Amino acid sequence: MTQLDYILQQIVNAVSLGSLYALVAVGLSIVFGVLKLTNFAHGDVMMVGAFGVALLVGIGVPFPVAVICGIAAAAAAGFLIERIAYRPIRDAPDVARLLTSLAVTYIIENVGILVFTSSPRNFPLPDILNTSWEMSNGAITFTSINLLTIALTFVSLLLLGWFITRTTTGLGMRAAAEDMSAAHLVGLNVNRLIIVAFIVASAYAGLAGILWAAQAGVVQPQMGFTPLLKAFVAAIIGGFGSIAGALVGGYILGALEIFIVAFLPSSVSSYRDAIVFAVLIAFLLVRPGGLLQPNREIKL
Amino acid sequence: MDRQSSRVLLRTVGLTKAFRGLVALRDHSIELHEREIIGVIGPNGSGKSTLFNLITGFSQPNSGSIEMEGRSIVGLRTSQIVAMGIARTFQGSRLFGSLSVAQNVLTAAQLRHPVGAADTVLRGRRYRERVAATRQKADELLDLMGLTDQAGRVAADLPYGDQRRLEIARALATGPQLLLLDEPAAGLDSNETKVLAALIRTIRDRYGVTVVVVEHDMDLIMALCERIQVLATGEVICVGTPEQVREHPKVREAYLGHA
Amino acid sequence: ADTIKIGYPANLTGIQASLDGPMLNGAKLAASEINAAGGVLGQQIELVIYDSKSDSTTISTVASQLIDSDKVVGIIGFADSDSVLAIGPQVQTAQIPFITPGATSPKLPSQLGNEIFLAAFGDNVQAAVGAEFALNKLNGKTAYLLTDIGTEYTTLLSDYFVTAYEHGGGKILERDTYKIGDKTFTAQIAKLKALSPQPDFVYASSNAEEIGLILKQMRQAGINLPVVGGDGYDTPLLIQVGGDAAKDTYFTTHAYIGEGATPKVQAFIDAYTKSVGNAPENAFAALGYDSVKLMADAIERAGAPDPAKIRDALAATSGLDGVTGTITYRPGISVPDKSVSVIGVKDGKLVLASEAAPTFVAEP
Amino acid sequence: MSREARITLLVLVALVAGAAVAFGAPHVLSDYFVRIILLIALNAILVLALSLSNGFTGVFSLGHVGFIGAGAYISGILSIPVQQKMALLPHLPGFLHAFSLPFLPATLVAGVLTALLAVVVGYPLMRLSGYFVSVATMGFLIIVNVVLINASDFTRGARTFTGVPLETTLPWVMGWLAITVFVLARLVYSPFGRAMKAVRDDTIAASAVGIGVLRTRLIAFVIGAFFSGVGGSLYAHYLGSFSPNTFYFALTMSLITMLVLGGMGSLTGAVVGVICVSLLSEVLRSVERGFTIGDFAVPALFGASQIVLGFIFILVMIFRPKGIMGDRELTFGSTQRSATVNQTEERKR
Amino acid sequence: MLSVENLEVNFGAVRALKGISLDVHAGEVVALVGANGAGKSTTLRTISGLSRPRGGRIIFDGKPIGGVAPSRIVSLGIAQSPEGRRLFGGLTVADNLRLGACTRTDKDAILRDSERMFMLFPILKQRLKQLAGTLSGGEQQQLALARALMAAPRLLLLDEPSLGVAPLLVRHIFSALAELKRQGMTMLLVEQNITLALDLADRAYVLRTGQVALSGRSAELRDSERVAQAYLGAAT
Ligand SMILES: Nc1ncnc2c1ncn2[C@@H]1O[C@H](COP(=O)(O)OP(=O)(O)OP(=O)(O)O)[C@@H](O)[C@H]1O
Ligand SMILES: Nc1ncnc2c1ncn2[C@@H]1O[C@H](COP(=O)(O)OP(=O)(O)OP(=O)(O)O)[C@@H](O)[C@H]1O
Ligand SMILES: [Mg+2]
Ligand SMILES: [Mg+2]
Repeated sequence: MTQLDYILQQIVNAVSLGSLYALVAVGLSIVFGVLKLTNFAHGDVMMVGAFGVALLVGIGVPFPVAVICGIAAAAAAGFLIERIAYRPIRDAPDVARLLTSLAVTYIIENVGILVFTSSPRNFPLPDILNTSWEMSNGAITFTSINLLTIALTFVSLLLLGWFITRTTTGLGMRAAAEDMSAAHLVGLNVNRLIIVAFIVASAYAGLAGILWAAQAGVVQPQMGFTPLLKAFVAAIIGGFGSIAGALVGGYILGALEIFIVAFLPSSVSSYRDAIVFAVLIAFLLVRPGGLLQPNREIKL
Repeated sequence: MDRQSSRVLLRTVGLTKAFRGLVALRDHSIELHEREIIGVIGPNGSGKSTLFNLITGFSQPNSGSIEMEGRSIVGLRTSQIVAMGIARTFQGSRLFGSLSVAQNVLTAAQLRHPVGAADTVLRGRRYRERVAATRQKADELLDLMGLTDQAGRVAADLPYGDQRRLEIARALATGPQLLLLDEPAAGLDSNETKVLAALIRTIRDRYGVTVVVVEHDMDLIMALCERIQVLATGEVICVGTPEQVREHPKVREAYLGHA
Repeated sequence: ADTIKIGYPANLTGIQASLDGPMLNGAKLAASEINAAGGVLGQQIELVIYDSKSDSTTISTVASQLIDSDKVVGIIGFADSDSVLAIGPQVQTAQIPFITPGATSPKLPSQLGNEIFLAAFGDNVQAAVGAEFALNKLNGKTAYLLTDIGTEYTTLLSDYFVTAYEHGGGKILERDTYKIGDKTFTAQIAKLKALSPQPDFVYASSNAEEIGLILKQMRQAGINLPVVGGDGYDTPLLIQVGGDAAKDTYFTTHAYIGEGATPKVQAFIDAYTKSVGNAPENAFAALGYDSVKLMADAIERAGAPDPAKIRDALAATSGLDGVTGTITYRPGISVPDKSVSVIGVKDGKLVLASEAAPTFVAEP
Repeated sequence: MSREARITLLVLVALVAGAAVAFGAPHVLSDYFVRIILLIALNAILVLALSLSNGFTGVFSLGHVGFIGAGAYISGILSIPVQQKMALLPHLPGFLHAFSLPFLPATLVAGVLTALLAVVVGYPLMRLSGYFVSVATMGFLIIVNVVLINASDFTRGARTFTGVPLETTLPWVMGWLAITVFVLARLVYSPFGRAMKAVRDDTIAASAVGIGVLRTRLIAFVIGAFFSGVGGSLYAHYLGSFSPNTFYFALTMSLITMLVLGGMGSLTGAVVGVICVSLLSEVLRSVERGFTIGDFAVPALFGASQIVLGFIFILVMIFRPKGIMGDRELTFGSTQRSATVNQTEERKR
Repeated sequence: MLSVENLEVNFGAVRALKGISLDVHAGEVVALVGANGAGKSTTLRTISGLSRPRGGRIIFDGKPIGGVAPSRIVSLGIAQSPEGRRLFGGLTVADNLRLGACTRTDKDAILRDSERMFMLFPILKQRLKQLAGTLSGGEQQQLALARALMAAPRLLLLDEPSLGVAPLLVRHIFSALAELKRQGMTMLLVEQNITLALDLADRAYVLRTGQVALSGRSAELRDSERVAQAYLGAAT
């Protein structure tokens, strides 16, 4: 194995991890973009998607069908959460909404534990997705699920990018995020926008949850927390609420995590998470509005 | 008033500010004398608010200098500049919305009567004296601005006119030598505007401050200002007395129109 | 009192739940078997159960509830040393005998006091067995060590392994770390793959959630070295998640719960399946079961539900035949001498690779 | 009665009541209830410390638990008896081996060192605003966790840190709580307090009246860190043993829940939040074990308490979006409006 | 076209509107004047559906619209250029204009209308890509007006369109409004500059502390001592 192979392998690893983070971060960013709400329940919606697939495949539903149902279940969960928990307090202070989303998390996770116990269960993956591919005489390897993750991330984010920047609904979402009452005033149907945003974000969460579980091999009621954390960080690096920012943030985070382990001695790389965050904080100090947000001068 | 003999309080020389290609202010120079009331007028987007932002340290000039009593203030933090005696109001008000009217003014008045952390916790005589001094200053200004009745209300709930007056009271409470007012009469009805003009003059007389007024209400400007500077697309097109400015052809063309 | 109360705090929610849950099921099974057979000292036993929520503060509150309000005569609980250390001081002060079914840090009794008993072997013992197995059976003279630095169990296990392995003449070529909750190990694996020469085997000190995944990603990267580890592997996830990748994997554990298990173990599997609805999730189920039997045995021998007597009886336990092996406490030592099973994976099934007591054990 | 006088009186009465509870409760109540009271008081210290920046200054920190952890470990290392230090922390630098501090000095040192840490951390971080400061402070929490795990010479790494003498008794905690309330009440209702609220409402306007935004935030952050460090030390001497994960996200979430539920702009609100959440979760924890009413037996449903708590939180937020106390202080007979958190629709831009 | 009957609005304990009645007929410009805090903006906000009336009725085209969702009201043909401008500060000028037309689907007409806006307010064309929040105060006011017009409303609600606008431009805007009026646009105008307002309007209502103090044709009200009295409340 040559030095170059080693570097290439680590780049492959970084891209596939980054894709996963990006996918989660984008969903989080959509909701934040419209509601200025850090939706802690996003991780749990991921869990719903992944659990749905695991259960359906368990009773014999073909994998692709199960995936579609899982995504649909996640979208439905997002819809319900918005209607039941978030809508009544839409005008409440940010922290109240933050606490509500935390409460939703408590509820979903503990219901999950009551019903399914917290023991991890196997996430069944068809063999084609488990096969690994080789390059450079086996020096560089990657699996189908890696490839699929990368491809899906790209395709779905292109779609989303188009949706947000080119359609009136997308523009409306950004407008509602800027000023809810002004959005009412120009005739935007804000309720509908928010529901659409939640459904889209939750479908993303479902997909991300399934891919996450496919990588992890297991599902568990509390599985949503780690991805939520990573996505939160990725979204902030890029500038919260910006889709492109979430994408870039996801890849930066993935690359940092892989490269720190790959190129630093293990006595240093055991500080991985600390280094990641030190870099992140340094980022924020240089660009206090996030990576893609140019340092705009305030207008008074 | 003999301007030549009175001291220059603030001087800008060659001040230029561009926002990514758009030059908002170009080569601006002015001398502000003590106890003067100066108007700065000009079409929308001519750089008036930008000038205030530069003076108060909210943005940094690309070139040029700003001197307060001979000391350069470019690069200082806003809070330092305020401490040196420059206060401002904002176009469209920026009050501490959750604080009461009195607290808005107190927050500014405490600048001249600082108490340390240890004093705050122990609350000795010095603390009580300074707090009392702060309160006295605030009460005086609330009274001057006719806000005493509203003192307990939350600032965000005030009618617009009262908000504008509160903002002036708050700026004054920092004990400035130079007061910059950005469109203080915007949204006021004609009666209130007249009251405001009288107030501004009272402020100058009582506290000896220099006042710069940016305003589109020509009646106010003409009635109030001793000197007026006119900007258009970031450049100074003329400076003079109200009469000189009113008749200046460039001003009529760019700003007043030929009515 | 008409029942003998035994305290049972368990982390039924929170991060420890996947271990404490099955353990509680095993414990309840044992209690109902004992009661069906007439109880202890002619009285029924009652497990007083609280959810301590994987939280040290709640554990200390629960402890005072058990000791003060419920007046239990003994307490059983926890699969992790953190929780045992959290409850220990109170148990010790109140002089209530305490058995931990699942915590395997051999230092616990010396850290906390004479009321604390382990039902499982110490990590030093299983690490030593693992090291000797690798040296002798796998002929592994050089090793790569991967450690989860996020939990006490895995860090401690690694330390004991290194001591025993190097004592036996092995050489650690390289070490790397990850943190519990990680899902991607590709960076570490690529690093391992780039090692030259390659080690003879990998010792991965891991918890249940990660090991299947580590194996899978390792095999996918083309690394086919044998992998050795501890009882953290002992859940169905190893094979479910690892699949084919779990081949050539060996781990030390409490009992062999699989096809061709001893009749005693098989009987437990059947009873558990009948009462819970699924096969035992992991060896902690069996440890929970054994711990209740251990406590009941001690109460019986103490002759009265009196904590001090129970403690003494517990310390004198000898040859108690449990599902997870025979429990005997040597005088003054509250960690049992139990034999360690080494389990290997063959054709997607668990098989007993060896059963041994180590020749050299690191100091706790 | 003037507000000042009312607040002073409130503090005095609270002190007397606190002292009565502190010294009386252990004689009257069982160990279990004493522990509940102790934990409420301890968490009140932590939530109050948090409220200074999160509630009054508008810097929503997710990192205070990092200070609590730092305080716990610092005071733990300082106060383990010398004989045990050798066994538990063999690699500790020599000078630390030589001595061990009693509870009070160890707690003070923990508070001071934590405050110093906050100066270093806060100086860059307090420049950030909004979500960015939240995620940056969360980063600090994660860094603390990683350092605690890796600096095993000092902290035993992920292994449980143990051997800390159990010295945290109710009088100690009540005493510290009194000091915390006293200092915070004086800070919050003072010119400095006004500056904090001004910074929270509008940083631009605040600097325009001469308030140093960075300085104000930093002071609030550091004082909060001091009391967090003290609280951490109390925690350490309460639990006796703990690990890096004791001071991580779970504790962060629970403190934030208490703060928001009680009301972010109110000191008494913070305390009310702690009391409500603590009592509620204790009651629910007992209920979820199952009970029988007559012939009707409700089986044990472990985890149900969290679910019910979740629903209660949502309901509180729907009906009292600013928390139970909102921005009012509980004073005699009347509630005193101290400062509204600005949330009229008009100002939401 | 629009008829407001006995409208009451409260903010907590503050009674902002205490029973206001007014009519706007098709093709007419009606001015709403009054001292600060009289309730002018609140009236407009309530018509647009942003504040809920506590009592009274709002009837547009014969149908009651009190309590109807604001987006519905825009679709029905009522657009507002609000107090404080309420632009989408983080979006560009172009996006703000696009959003103004978000209830419309007639692409060609939208395009034509935006050309018209650029004629009316040339600065907007130069600043299409600039973020609305960084425009100067007066530029923002122009954008707010243009955004409201982009909805092609049948009834235009204007809250102090001259606020912060330079004199020359004020005249420009008011002549533009006069042009719109000639084309048949119906307007309800809130304005502090009474002279300008009465010049443009056919009729006017003077509000004082949440009530109609005076109303009549502009010509009658102009130079009337009664207006000043109504303002100051000297009559009571
Ligand atoms: N932060 C900024 N970014 C980009 N452009 C800006 C920024 N601030 C101001 N500008 C531009 O600079 C020019 C001058 O703005 P300024 O606010 O100084 O005008 P003004 O004279 O105060 O106008 P008005 O009377 O309308 O308030 C305007 O064209 C404005 O769009
Ligand atoms: N959101 C609110 N909360 C509380 N009071 C309010 C609110 N909005 C308006 N008010 C009060 O309602 C009254 C009417 O306000 P409104 O804004 O309608 O006046 P206006 O006639 O438009 O005045 P201006 O000329 O200053 O714009 C005022 O007393 C104001 O203080
Ligand atoms: Mg301006
Ligand atoms: Mg108005």
